[in-house]
Amino acid sequence: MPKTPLDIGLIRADFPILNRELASGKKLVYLDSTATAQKPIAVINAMDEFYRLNNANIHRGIHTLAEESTAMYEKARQQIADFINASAAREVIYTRNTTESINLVAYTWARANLKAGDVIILTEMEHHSNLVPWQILTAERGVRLEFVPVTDDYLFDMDAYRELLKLEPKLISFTHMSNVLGTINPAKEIIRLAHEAGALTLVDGAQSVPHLPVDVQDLDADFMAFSAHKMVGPTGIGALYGKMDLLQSMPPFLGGGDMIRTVHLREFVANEVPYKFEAGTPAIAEAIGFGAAAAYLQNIGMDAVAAHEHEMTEYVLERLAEIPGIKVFGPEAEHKGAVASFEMDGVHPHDVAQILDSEGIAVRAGHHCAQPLHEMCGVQSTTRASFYLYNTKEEVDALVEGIYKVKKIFG
Amino acid sequence: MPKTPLDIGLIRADFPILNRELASGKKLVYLDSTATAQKPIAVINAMDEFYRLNNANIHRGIHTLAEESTAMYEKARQQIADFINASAAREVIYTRNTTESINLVAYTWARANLKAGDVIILTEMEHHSNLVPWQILTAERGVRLEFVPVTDDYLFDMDAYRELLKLEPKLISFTHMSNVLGTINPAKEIIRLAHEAGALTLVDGAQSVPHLPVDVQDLDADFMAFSAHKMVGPTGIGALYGKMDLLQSMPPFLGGGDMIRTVHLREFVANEVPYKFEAGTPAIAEAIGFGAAAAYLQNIGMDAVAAHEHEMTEYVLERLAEIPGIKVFGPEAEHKGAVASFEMDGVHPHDVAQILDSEGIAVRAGHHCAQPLHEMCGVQSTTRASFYLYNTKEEVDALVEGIYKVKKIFG
Amino acid sequence: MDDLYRQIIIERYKTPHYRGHLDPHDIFFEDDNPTCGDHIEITVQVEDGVVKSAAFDGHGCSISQAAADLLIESIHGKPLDEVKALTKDDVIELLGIELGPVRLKCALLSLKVLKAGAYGLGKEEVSDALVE
Amino acid sequence: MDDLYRQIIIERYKTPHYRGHLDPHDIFFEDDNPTCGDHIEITVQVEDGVVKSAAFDGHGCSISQAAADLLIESIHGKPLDEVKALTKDDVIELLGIELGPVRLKCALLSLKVLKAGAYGLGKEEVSDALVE
Ligand SMILES: Cc1ncc(COP(=O)(O)O)c(C=O)c1O
Ligand SMILES: Cc1ncc(COP(=O)(O)O)c(C=O)c1O
Repeated sequence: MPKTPLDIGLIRADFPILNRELASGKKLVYLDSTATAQKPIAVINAMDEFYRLNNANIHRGIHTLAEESTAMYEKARQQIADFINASAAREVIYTRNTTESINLVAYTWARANLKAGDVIILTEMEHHSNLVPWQILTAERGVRLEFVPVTDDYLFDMDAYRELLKLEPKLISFTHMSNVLGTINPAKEIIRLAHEAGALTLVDGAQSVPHLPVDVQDLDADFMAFSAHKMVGPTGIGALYGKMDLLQSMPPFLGGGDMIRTVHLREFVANEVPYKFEAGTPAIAEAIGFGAAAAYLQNIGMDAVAAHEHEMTEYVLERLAEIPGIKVFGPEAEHKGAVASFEMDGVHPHDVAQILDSEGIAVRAGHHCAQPLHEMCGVQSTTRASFYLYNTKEEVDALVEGIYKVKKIFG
Repeated sequence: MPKTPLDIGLIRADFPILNRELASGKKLVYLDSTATAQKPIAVINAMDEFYRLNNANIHRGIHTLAEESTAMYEKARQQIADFINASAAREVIYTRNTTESINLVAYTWARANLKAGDVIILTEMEHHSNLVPWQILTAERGVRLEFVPVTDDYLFDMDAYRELLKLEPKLISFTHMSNVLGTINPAKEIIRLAHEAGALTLVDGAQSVPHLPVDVQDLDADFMAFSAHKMVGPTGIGALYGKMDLLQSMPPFLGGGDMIRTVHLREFVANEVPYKFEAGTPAIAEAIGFGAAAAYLQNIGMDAVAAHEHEMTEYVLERLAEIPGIKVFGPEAEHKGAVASFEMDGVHPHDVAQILDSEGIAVRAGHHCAQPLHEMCGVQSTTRASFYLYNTKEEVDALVEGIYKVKKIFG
Repeated sequence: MDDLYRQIIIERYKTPHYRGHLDPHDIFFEDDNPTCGDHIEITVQVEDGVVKSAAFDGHGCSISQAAADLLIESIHGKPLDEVKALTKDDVIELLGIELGPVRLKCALLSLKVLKAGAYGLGKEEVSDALVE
Repeated sequence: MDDLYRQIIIERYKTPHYRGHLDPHDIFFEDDNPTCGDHIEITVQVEDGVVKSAAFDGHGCSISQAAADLLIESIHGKPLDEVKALTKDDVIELLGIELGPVRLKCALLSLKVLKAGAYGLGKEEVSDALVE
């Protein structure tokens, strides 16, 4: 990875919330970007200005505001497509979040193409969003789920995967980067092998798209799901990338306005991709904010973001290793995003998080929507500190000091 | 209706976009609120401030920002519940929009409870959002759709409805107020008769909740769907109201984070209502904006809003009646919301809208997502001017002048 | 106002020169504009790879109908390969006005229908990519 | 810091007084906190409508476990009707600290389980309404 140093001072100035003083009088140390990222002024203002100047419903209007809103909404789609290097903007479907993107594939492609006994391969490190939709499908259709195990060093078990591919699976749906372990999975290789075995692939990019340079064409991913809110964009919007021919072959999902070409009382003809999958008034302001977020990150450069986060990962692992009674779950820094989920002897993660909070440090405690992975790790929950382009080494130091305070209280 | 006069000057000052000057040098005359409403500063700022001060993911975090965000998200749910007089906040499920709300019922309640041959009653004045989900269901399950006709004076045909009820329908899904005709349907009576016949009811409140006082308990509605963006709230969020016992009995819809109680690799247990239906990171900022919108309208008073719009309706019908060659579709003002959809001899609605736009007047042209209703009216499309709490009689006058200009150009 | 509605647009809208339905024909295609329900169908007679005659039918606004009329006029005598290569800009030039994205869809509906027919596409394959 | 972690919370977390599983029992219920996976089960022995003995088991943070321990302690010798009438405020008083909405869920998990058991509810009927 190239070491293009980010000017963190300049970047932090873009994020108003980082100046927040908490009731405790402490300054916010935000180490919870894996749950949701903070937003730069450019994103906040894009939406604010839209509501103050342009707001109208899209596609169906020809007055000035409607034309402007439509153009802004579609320009954002292009910005997002460029960000992941999709070959066309229309391969990007707006959804609410990663979760809806995955469900969309489960409700449309999977229900149209899979039958009882067909195999879907997931992994043991999936987020609930990439488990439950397939469990619902299994209960309904008798599809069979198989899971790629996690190795002892917290990596995707490539050998086991090769074995599972012999089952002639129809779909491999896997996370590109674990939100608990930080494990970065070798997506390109996983996809290559899946295609060799005749399977399609869905990449859960919720963590990878915000934190790594992601190129869907280079990966050759069939589907990629991600959320704006984790990549400095607004809540309420996400995307499903899909290859054009696949999207065209899929039945629609939700029915309603905008996803139709013509409607009669008893029948309709679906609209073209991507509108076919965007029923009703979409998240217009949010799409514009999403586009602004993609442009913001692209302008900084995802290589630089990833390089900065890699440095943070190395540093936090080093510092946490100094503390007795702390166990970090996840692979070596080499294969890991900037996420440190850990267990602390004798103290429940909630209590760790609460005491850290009293020091102004925001971390997450719980199962992080990955209960099966926690089961596998032999814990109920963990404390997770996660880092993004705006975090500094001083914040890691604050975390470490906070952990010592936890030790004192529960000592 | 009580004539509580609104102070329109004060209200207009709340909506920054109303000061917009267009490229033509004309001031904006926004007559397209039925498509989407403009937003007051209170709503814009609620979201803006959330991103600048509080932004965090909800429910799963215990740091200060997460606690604040969760509290704000849930407070908004209470504000929305209060606005429609739901008996508890948890009867309000956040969705993307009216369209998703209706699809949610179609994908969960309907698929769990209906079988081939079961009858669903809709009306001929439905928006595509209340047609297509049931058409998809019909194609999949062989459910039977029946349609309450529209009378010659553009009203819900109560006699035909009574006849259709003899088919022992399972569900009546109908619009409370037509987005084309403006017809306000007698929802309370429709629901009473449905319940007598043993059917449940889904009210499409997309137009009624923003424009009329709506009390779900008084109506005894089983489900009610509506969108924030049409009631001065943000895009990207809407709601499904449902009676608690119904919501509890329904299977979940989308699978993922937050909608679960526990997850194992091969099975999950669903969370309680309303979370069961809110998979993944929700539209958090948007929920807060939605709550602010409900509070804004409640503070002004929906009786006063409705009274003002009624005056506007009477005035616009009177003024349009003066113009030769204009035909307005819809009932008398008594039964009509502030929507005027019209046809103009020899000029296509697109051309009407475009020329009005050059005068700064924003109206909508098309089928307004109600193709079957337009077919019934014998037209492809109409021009629609619609009004909200911030519109004035002077704006109606501007519309009339604009129409004379259209006549001159296409004369 | 002039830039919005050049006289030729209103004239062609009111009295189009190429409205009709050719029978027999070598090419037929029809489609709707989902945002407004406008409809265009096109019939073309081809001889030796060259457009011998063409016509359109349908309904819609002045822009969609005038664009169709002018477009049909412009392809008479053109090799089919050239018809396939027509772009958005050609239609904009024919109309001679500037258009926003929604109005542009009105203007381009006839080109979309024409090119889908010329390429022999199925209904499912038609997309805005044809006219970008 | 004092308001956050009163000494009694940490003590009861480390050495609870009422951890266990009563057999036989008249009431049994268990539930999870979906936001963190905390788990509480409660067993109660009732005699003449009065709680004779009670115990809890499970795992979770200091707040959830201390709240369970203090709650169980408080119901010994109480008529079942009074147990059914316990509210959020009773638990907050037992803990003696202020809690935000997410932490409150930890604190109230044991009350929710206890009341669901006392009312004899099914799993599907349990909701936060019990502890509001
Ligand atoms: C009557 C009616 N129903 C449903 C809808 C769909 O609303 P949304 O696009 O917000 O889902 C609309 C909005 O156009 C409407 O007017
Ligand atoms: C790996 C992974 N997948 C899916 C999701 C779900 O994202 P969302 O809640 O935005 O739908 C997350 C977010 O927590 C995640 O980290």
